[in-house]
Amino acid sequence: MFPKSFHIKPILGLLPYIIGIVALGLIPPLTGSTYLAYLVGLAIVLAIFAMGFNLLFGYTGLLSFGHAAYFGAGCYAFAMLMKYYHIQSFELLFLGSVIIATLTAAVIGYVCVRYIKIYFSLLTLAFGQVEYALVVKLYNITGGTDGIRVMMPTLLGFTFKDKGFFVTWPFYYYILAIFTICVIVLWIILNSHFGKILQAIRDNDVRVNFLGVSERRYKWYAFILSGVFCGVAGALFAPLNGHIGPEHVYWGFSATPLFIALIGGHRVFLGPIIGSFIYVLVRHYVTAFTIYWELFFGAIVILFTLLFPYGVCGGISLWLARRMKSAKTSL
Amino acid sequence: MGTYKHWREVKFLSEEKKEVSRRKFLATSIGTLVVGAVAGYAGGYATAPGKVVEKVVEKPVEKVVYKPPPKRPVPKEPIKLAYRDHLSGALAVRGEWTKRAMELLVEETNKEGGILGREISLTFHDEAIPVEECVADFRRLGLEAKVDVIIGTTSSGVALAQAPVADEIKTIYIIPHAASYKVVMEPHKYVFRTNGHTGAVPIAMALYVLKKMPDVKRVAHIDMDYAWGRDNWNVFIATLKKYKPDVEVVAEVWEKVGEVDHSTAITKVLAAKPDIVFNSHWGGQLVSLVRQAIEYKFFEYTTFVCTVIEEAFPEIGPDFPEGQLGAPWTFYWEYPGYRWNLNRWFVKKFIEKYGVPPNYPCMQCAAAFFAYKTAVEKAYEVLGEYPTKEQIAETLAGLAYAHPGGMNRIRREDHQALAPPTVGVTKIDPKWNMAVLHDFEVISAELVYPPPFTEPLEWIKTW
Amino acid sequence: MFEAYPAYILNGLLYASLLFLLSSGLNVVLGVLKILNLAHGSFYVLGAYLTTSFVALFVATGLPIYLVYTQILVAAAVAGIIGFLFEPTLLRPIYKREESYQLLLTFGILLVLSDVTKIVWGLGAKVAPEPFKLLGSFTIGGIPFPYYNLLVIAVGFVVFLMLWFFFAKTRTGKIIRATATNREVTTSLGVNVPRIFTLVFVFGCFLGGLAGALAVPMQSIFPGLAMEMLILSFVIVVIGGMGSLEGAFIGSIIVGIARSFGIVYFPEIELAILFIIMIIVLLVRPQGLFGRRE
Amino acid sequence: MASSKDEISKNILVTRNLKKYFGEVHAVDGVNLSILEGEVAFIIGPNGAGKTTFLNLLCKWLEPDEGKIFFMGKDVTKMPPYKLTKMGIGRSFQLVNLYDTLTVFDNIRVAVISRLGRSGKIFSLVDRDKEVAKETEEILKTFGLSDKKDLLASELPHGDRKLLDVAIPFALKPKLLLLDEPTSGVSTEEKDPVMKTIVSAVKAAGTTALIIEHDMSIVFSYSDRVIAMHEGKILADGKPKEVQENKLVKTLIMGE
Repeated sequence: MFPKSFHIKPILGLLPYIIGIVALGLIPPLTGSTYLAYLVGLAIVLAIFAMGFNLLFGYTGLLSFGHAAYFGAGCYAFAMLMKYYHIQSFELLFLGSVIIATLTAAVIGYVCVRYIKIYFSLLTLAFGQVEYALVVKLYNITGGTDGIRVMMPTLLGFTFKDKGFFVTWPFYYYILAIFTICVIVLWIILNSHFGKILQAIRDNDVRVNFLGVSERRYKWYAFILSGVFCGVAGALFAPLNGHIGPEHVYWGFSATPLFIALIGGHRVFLGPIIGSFIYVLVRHYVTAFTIYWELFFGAIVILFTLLFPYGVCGGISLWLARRMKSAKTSL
Repeated sequence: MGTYKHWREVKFLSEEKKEVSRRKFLATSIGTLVVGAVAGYAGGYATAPGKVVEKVVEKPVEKVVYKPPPKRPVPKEPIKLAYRDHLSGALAVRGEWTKRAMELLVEETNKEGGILGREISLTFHDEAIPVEECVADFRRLGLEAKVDVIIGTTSSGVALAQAPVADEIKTIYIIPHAASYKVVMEPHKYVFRTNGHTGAVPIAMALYVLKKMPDVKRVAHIDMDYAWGRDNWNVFIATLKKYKPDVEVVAEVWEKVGEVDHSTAITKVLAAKPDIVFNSHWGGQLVSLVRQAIEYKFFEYTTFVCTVIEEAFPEIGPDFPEGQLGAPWTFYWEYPGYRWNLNRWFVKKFIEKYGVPPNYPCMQCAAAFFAYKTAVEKAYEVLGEYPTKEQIAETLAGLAYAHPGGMNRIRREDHQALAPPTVGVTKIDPKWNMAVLHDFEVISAELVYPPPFTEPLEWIKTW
Repeated sequence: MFEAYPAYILNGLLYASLLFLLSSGLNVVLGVLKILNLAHGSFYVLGAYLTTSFVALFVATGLPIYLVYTQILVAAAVAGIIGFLFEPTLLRPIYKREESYQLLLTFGILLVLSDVTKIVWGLGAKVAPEPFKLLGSFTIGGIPFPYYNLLVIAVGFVVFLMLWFFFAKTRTGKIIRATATNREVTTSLGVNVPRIFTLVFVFGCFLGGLAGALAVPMQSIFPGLAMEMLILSFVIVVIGGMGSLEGAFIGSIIVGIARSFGIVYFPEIELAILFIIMIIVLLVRPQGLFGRRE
Repeated sequence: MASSKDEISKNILVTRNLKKYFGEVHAVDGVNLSILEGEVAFIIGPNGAGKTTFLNLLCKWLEPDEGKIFFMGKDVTKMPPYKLTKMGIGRSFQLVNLYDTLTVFDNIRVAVISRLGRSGKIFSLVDRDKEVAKETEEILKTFGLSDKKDLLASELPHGDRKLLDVAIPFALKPKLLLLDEPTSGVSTEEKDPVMKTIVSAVKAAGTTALIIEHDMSIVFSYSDRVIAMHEGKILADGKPKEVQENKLVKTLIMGE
């Protein structure tokens, strides 16, 4: 009853990925527009976040409702380390944020992986909301609903004054570099022995125990890995956006990676990446022109779940597979 | 209409900062003659907008004969004004009102030739989207749509996020509503706030309570459990305790934003038998709190002290209990006894168009709108050519201007408008079939605004 | 201090009754259709908004004021009918699909409905005070307590009894429970399962609308409450046990009383108290108080 | 009959007074059984005799209420399923549930990865692992699934799905293989070839096997030993011939 899975052998090898990264790299020189650089940067950050989320959802079959908690942990770690410990170097802050986000994911994950299906989702939701309540309540540390302002960190020791320049050039390429590394690392993980076991867990988690693999421990490893990617996304997002607040921990924000994964195609490696770009661009121009953006977005979600359940990339892969007949293909 | 007491000392608009002792203010009943000065000065200075302004400005102010520079032509294309507010979600309650106010202001001003003959094109943008979308949209307005001025923002979190971006995109950003004192704790070249903040209005409220009920002892409070509610309460109780150390806090309730069931909160507060109950709720949450409190006969047992009381007037209508203390946060549409042209003009037009008097979010919009309009006109006078964004920003810093809600002086250091808060007591007005504030007082800005960049609680300690 | 205890307990029961009514709709749909309807909060909001319009219209007609309570049921019924628009068209095609698709589809409905209410009823807060004001209040332990609240507590209890009786004793109730346990077998017995599903979904929306209709006279309704109400119904359904009505009823009472005394003695806790209870239950008894282990 | 210490060490599997209740139903009611290395034993008995429950207890799908299980001389009663599998017990499922969205090749490969203890390797591309690929190809060949290796498990005909369901635990090279009705749902003429493939593979690898089967002709043609169960107890246990003649077995199971 479910669509054909996708043999991981990409159609044209690594070509589409290289073209994509190069194209993104050309945006600042060609357009020079701070605004577009900011938008693409945001899309990349959300792509990393969605890739981390999809490692659990699309590849291990675990639907988490509280993933904003780990993204938010990354953001707040970055902001608070900068504010209270006066660390300026991005690299140090980045490391600290990723570690703290991963620890949060590890602790919450350890408890949540004991449960299956809807219990797992609701437990992650509950933990996410407790973190949200903490962030709002400890308002003399976290600034509560006013949030915390994030200054410009130093990149590789260089300090910058003009935020416009910072976003368009140095930090843009920094994000692009980290994004490329994340894509490569995730691609290797998903095609590794561990990745194959995760996909087995997705299809039939109980039977995996009878292969000699502890289903619970491997789900936990997947949860921690997902936390790493969320931490990376959170750490990149804080300086890019310049300000973080409790809405980045609220469960409403946890729906974003689910949107992105399902629009892009959660059973395809490229799905969350393409989905994120579509999401950011569509969302952005819709909110600019109408106050009824929720109606527009609700309609898109209903359309995709009914007509394109495999998402954009899933649909394209299926179409290509049918036309190529022989090899099972995938983007 | 209630009696209106004259204030004895003219405090306002004197440039040098004379240290005013609060004790003297309380001992000699009502302090500064603010509204009177405002009315007198404003009346002469700027009546209806547009045509009258030119006449007044030409009259040379100083003794030295001042010959204005030759006027270069004003650019033709319209001034792009972007207004941003919560037009969806829980805060949309105000969106509806502020949208009306802005449409009216722009429409009327355009009828009279806009600003210096340039027509204003107004666009609306929703801020009830995740903050990073808000910030991205804010950038788009500045960089891509190249708007002249952005007025708006209700939530302090969003204002704090967008303030640094305004300097980045070099676009004037006037904040009419977001009221956290933190918004102006850091200097921003292009950011201005034209209404009172959480460090000032609760002090005014406390001073008014001390004056109205000198023997208050038992105090309770119900507040929203986020920065807004916390700041309001902490500043209010600190001021109260400064003057009456024996004041006792008998019951505390922190409600989550969006809470709809207040029955337990009301019961807890009533059980503690307080003299007054402080509250800083607003929007739908205030409406449901007052609605439930009425049925719990809350107002027969204690008195309500609410910093944003006017928000509930239209929805509750004639049921609103009389004799409750409150503030419309900073500006009120009706100054009994003293009405000046701008106030009369705006209220008349508003009632003509919508059949309802403008509530405080509308007055806050008007305060922001006239700040920009006056700054542009003044800069044009001085420069003789249409001012650039940077020049308008410099004019705005330190600008003293009149607007339908009163008189504002934007402080040069932190661009915070020293808008004197108004406080009063509720009374049902048969004309509007809803509650209004009467027995009115305007509390001088020097008494309530902390000096630039200082925490209000620290400032209160220094009294 | 103790003379206020009866008032706190009554307030606790009031909140419990609202919670039960709110979550019963979600519970019924979850129990039978195995769908977690994320749009359930929107039907609470719809019920409330419809009540404000109907009560205003009714008051204008000048009919004897005591009939205004009929408007609450009318509003809830209309909310149910609106539910009818969504089930056959959008939900039926995806019953066989993976669980995440059902969640996402109902999330889409939540977004659409939240804007529809904004277009129809505008952005301001709406109230329907007449039913609340009419009954006045009495004092208990020196603290006033409105009669209307007693009415809401009573309705909560009555609805629980009716639901329990319907599912335990009546024929259709048993058929619906059979469909819930095993769709294929019930279909083979000649039961028109799709029609049962539509009926159950509409009934769930009706219950959600009823909660909103009953609550709005005491409170007010403004945009953005759909998500808040959804989370509240989640908490109760989890504590009580998926699809278990007794669980939701007992769970609502526990949460209602706990919140009431929580506010009195630990004012800081109000924001997180629901989620802490939810986590404790999920850790100790994941299937909830009365649920069955899958 | 109390089994002595040496009996535990000699036999690959020993159960002592194993019990499992579902409410008042005594699915498994005190079973004492010893299985020798390399034996292919069949379990027969009417539906509800407790055969599947017994199997589920051995591989710890279900926790026993009473009694002990010894595997290769060690007490494994309290051991979680994945540890037990690592020690060498593999099992298939009566209701086939495979990794439906993975290819046939991957279904086997997952088992091989786990057997070689490489499931934890994160930074090594599994497609490049020659050893895993070779071993998977072997298993596919022994079970005659090589030509269908790129199909998805969900696309296989029922017979092949059954074979794949047995091939997966077999790929773990277990010491003891538990098979729950490997030929159920397979058409009668196909039943024999399927069982022949399974038993020959098991015999070739020298694996001990415990197979639940209803078709008596298959049972008596392939088994070294037959165990008859009835209402949670062992009715008869021995050579196929002996069990076939046993009066009790005849009346209660054969229904003659």
